[in-house]
Amino acid sequence: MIDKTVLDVAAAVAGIRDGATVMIGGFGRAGQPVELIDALIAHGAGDLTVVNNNAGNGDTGLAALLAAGQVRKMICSFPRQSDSWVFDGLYRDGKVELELVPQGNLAERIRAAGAGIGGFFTPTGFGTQLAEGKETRRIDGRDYVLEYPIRADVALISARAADRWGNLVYRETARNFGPIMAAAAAVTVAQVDEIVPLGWLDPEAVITPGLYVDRVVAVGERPWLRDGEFVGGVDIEGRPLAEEGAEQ
Amino acid sequence: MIDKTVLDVAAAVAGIRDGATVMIGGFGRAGQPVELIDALIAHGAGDLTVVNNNAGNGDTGLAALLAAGQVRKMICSFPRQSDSWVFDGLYRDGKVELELVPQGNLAERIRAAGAGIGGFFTPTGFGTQLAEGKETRRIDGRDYVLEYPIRADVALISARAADRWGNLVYRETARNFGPIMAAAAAVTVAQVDEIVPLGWLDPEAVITPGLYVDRVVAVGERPWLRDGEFVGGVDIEGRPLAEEGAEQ
Amino acid sequence: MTTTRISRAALAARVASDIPEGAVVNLGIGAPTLVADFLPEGLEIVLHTENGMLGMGAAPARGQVDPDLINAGKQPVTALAGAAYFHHADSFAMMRGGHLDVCVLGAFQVSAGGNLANWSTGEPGAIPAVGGAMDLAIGAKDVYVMTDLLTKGGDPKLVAACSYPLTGVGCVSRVYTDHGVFDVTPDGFRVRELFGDNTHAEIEQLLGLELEA
Amino acid sequence: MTTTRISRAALAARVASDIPEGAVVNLGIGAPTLVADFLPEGLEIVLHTENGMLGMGAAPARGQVDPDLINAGKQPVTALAGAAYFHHADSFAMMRGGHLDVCVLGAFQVSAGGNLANWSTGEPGAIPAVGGAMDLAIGAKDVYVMTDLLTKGGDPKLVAACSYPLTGVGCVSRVYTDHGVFDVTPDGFRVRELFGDNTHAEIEQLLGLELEA
Repeated sequence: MIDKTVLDVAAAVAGIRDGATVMIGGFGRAGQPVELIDALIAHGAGDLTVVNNNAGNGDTGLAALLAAGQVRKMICSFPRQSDSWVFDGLYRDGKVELELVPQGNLAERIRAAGAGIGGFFTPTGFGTQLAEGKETRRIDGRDYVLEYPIRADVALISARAADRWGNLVYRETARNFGPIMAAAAAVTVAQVDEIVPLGWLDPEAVITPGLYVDRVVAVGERPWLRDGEFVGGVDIEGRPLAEEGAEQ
Repeated sequence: MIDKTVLDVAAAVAGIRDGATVMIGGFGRAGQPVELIDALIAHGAGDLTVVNNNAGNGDTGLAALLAAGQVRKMICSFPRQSDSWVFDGLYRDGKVELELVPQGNLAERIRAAGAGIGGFFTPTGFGTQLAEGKETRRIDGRDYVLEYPIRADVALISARAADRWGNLVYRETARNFGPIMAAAAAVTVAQVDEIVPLGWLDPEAVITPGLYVDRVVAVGERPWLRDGEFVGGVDIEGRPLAEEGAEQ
Repeated sequence: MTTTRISRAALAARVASDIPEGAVVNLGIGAPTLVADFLPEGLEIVLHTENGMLGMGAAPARGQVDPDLINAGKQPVTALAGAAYFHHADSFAMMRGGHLDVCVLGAFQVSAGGNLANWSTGEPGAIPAVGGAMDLAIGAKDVYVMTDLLTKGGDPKLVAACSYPLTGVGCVSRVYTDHGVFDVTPDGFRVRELFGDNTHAEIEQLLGLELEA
Repeated sequence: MTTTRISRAALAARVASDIPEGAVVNLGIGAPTLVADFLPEGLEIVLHTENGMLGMGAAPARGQVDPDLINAGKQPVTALAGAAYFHHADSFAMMRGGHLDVCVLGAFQVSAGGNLANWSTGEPGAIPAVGGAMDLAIGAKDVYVMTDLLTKGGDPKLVAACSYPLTGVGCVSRVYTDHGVFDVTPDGFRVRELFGDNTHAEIEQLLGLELEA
């Protein structure tokens, strides 16, 4: 029997080594595998290269991993945000490297890694600082930059549900980088709200087929859902709303 | 109001010009937009370049379009089949050109056209006749061939259902080339079993978002379905099974 | 010289009035997001957000905020009937492949050749962040810029050549400013519309640039 | 010289016995399709068909044939619990990206360097057709070839260098033949197993090739 289920997040992140390249799903907080990141902090692997769209928000999740000093380099498109103080401080102190990649090139380079493409010509970034030193070519009258795949040792992603084969379904815009990171890493670990029996996921609607997934771990339902249905009652960070009377 | 619905297949294929490049969905018979092809035959545009995985089966669909003498060139991966006699005859008589493309490169070149990629390095075909004369490159120890996008003036595809925005859902392996062809053509026409009210398609399970689709036409349910459920009772070509007693 | 300047909201309304029914539109982070509030009621316009959705709706009511459903600015949004979700590579393929009709972006500078600078002022020590700006810049049939004509310090934002780092080359089709609307043509900026009593000569003087009529 | 040859079915069973539980496997058109009939019952092995499905099941009963649900050979199949559908670009990305564990393919010739020729005999006038052969050849961690050792005319199919047009370069990891099983190594073919009383020397003589022990 194929069973990619692991019992807890510690088992899910076991074996991640110092110096590894780790893709972490999510766009801002949506789809960020916070429980897996917490487990990676507890696990302690350091000198990591982390691939994510951003560089952490507030003090939790990816920001906490950065604060723990485990990250040597970030590959991302948009590190600087109103709440990226952890990264900002480390960067200004020279304690973390940054490779800045336009968001669509980041996505396509990750996709290329999973799809066995050795390189591709993209129009994005042509003529800008972010393409300096890169090979360019004019094809059919349009200018392109040659970009290469970004691969990873491990991908940590978040999805709504899985089955024991590792098939995944996502929810709304929390899908974002999950499917392409799952395909681009040697080992892919998915945290999900729930693991359902094999055959419960609609094969027309499986977004990440199980062959891309190595381990799945159930971490419980998000606070804004009940039995898979949206019930709300939280703020954008997922924290329960204060009582109406207490609101400022 | 956005309404991409057209009333009949004649309206769906209106405007296709002599000399056009036409992508036609389907893998063998599965997902082949037979009603649209019939309309294209009636429409009469000739000197066409047709992109399809195959080159027609039996005497219907793409084979009938070939038989009608409307196709100047086929771009495909697998023209020769047990029931490809129409293409076979035309090819041997020098009446149709053939550009043979490995199936995965065909799919990726179509995908590249829709995705704004100017070219890509693929390992498939390296060192073979089908890569002769093409640029090659060794990247990270693996050999690749540079391939370019395949675009089309029109894509004719088949899906199970649509809404008036042109969102599409497919059925099983009839999905095949539909989603990538929809994105690679200037004008995309989809035939569907049914057009459902806006909002009925699950946004998590829409495979082709409506922005890729220009016209949708309902052609009625496939004979092996009833109200969207599989009921069977047909052979692989979709023809009703003979009575048990009549079987040879 | 006193010139007419319209408000940010009026400018958003002006941009919105040029977007036809059925258009697929991406509104950049910041001021362009305002355009959504002025899209004509009753017209169906499909909003794309590059983090993986078509058919984006308005902000949700308090209590209905869904952390899984956000826009590119990471603000909560809703989904309209007809919406679809997709992953990041598919989302940017839509842009890069030219399937969006209109992107509306902010700018530090736009050049007469249609170059856009909107991601970095090149300040030493600043933390660079580009996000989807470079993809958006080349990612629509029409790229509209929405900006003030001048910086707060009075420097022109429509320039002969950008001094800030570029976001994209030759990508801007039209610039909506607080003073007027300008098309980017092979011959440089062409005045499309001037607000209030603004004259061609006044705007040329403010910019230090010749403008096509 | 009389050598032991096992049947096509026995060979399919021999291949099947080397496929571990959990493997993701693509079985090529023709003889390799037979392997599915010999996969051990009770073991979960995930079959990929390049026309857009993982978790392919056996042929359906008469009356249950679904024209939308076919394999790469365009034969009717079924879907197992745990199946998933995807489009052609995604399907071939899986292969090219190295996500399949095993592909089993037929061959006209395999060279000692692991080159595969299985799509064209190069006959003048023949209609060429390649399908997914070149993608499959480079599309799995292990590419197994399943073939007779000799053609019907008695010519070796394991050769020093392919004379037929290549499908892929250096891609084959192992060859299962009716006479025995051979690994492709940096030093050429290595005998892994010989069926019946077949000897190393006999096979070398049949092939006119030196084989590693």
